[in-house]
Amino acid sequence: MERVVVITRGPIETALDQTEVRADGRDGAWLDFYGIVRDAEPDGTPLRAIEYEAHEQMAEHQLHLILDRIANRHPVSRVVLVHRIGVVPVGEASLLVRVLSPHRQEALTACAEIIDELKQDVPIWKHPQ
Amino acid sequence: MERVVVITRGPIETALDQTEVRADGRDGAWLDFYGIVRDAEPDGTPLRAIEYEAHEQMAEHQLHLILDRIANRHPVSRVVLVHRIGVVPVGEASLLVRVLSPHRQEALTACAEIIDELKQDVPIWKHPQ
Amino acid sequence: MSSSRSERVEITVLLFAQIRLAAGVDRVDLSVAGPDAPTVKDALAALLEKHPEIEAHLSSSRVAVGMDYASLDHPVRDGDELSLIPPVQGG
Amino acid sequence: MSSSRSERVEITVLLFAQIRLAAGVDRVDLSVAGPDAPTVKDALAALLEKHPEIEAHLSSSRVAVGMDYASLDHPVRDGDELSLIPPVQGG
Repeated sequence: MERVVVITRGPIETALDQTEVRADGRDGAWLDFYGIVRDAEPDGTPLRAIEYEAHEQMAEHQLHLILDRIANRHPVSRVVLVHRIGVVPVGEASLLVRVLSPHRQEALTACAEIIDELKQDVPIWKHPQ
Repeated sequence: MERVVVITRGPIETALDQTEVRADGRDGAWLDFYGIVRDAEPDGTPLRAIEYEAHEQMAEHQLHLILDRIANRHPVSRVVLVHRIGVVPVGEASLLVRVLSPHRQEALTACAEIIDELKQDVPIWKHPQ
Repeated sequence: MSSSRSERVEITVLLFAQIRLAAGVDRVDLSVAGPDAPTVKDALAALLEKHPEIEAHLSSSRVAVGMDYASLDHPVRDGDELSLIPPVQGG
Repeated sequence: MSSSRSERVEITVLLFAQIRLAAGVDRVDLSVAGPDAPTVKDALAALLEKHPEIEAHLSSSRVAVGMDYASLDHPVRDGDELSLIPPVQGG
């Protein structure tokens, strides 16, 4: 499984522009999941932005551990994982998970599991603003 | 649930360029699934392209029925569904399913169900080339 | 026979994919009569009479009346457009 | 006491999020000794002695040694960098 893991302080799109990923002939599924900063907290408190704090080096390491496990569990060809940190304004993406695989089921399953495990293990914290 | 359904003979990207979809402040998840033409049939026979034949009017109607059911089952904000027909070369997308929703689980579930039901009910057929 | 509610309707059936290729045409105009008001089942019987070469495909196919899937006992009315839908393969 | 394998190690603990805010610092240098070779548990005890104000956060937090999560009985060695990880919220 090819992989790219990026933790960036700029927009996700800028990091993606520097990441050449192409489907090869066996990839029938290309999945992009963007996590976007919502305009309110679950309790309704309005938000302008979220500042993400990270243990950057450990976060990157933990993301790689997650992708090691994903590669063992699912026939996935390529994963791109970008987490933005610092201040992310409402409506902008804090997370991209891109999965390419031969068939759709493993892309959808791998994407869901990557996000679940990220929310469990990756040392990143939110400061609502 | 807002929705856009397009059946097109051109590239998916061209159809998307004409489709203004924006997350609103409650959307925390943006999911794009692309179905891509693979370079071989399941039995290994090499492919150059797939020609998709459709009952276009009925296909569009059936896609809307699928989205009616999705809207009843899942709190999803917006769906864009583009199916390309005619000759689609290997490596190009034949399908886009875009789902925006407050949380990731419903986007992933809705996307999987839309594709499952599409493959069950929408009158489109493949001619390998 | 004078008590029969038999009636005759003119319909069109659209053919797709392997059924279209087997029949060599993509639409068939039919005149259909049934013992009662004619149904999808009667339409298929009339279609098979004209195109017996598609018989092998029928068991795996569904029928739509207009743009909606319909059962065999669904009535067909004058001017209806039916579609014979072999297993679909979109995506 | 002469038979004790007690040793003393110098470590650093990184603090994040609510723990960092409660302590007012993002790193703490500690000298840790244990009854046996010192462990994560001993490091936390030494940290609490220096920063009792973070006690309320400890039960919900995990500890990493280097970049990997570690259990309370994981040994700490001279020069180790530990991180105190309150519940994470990425995504």
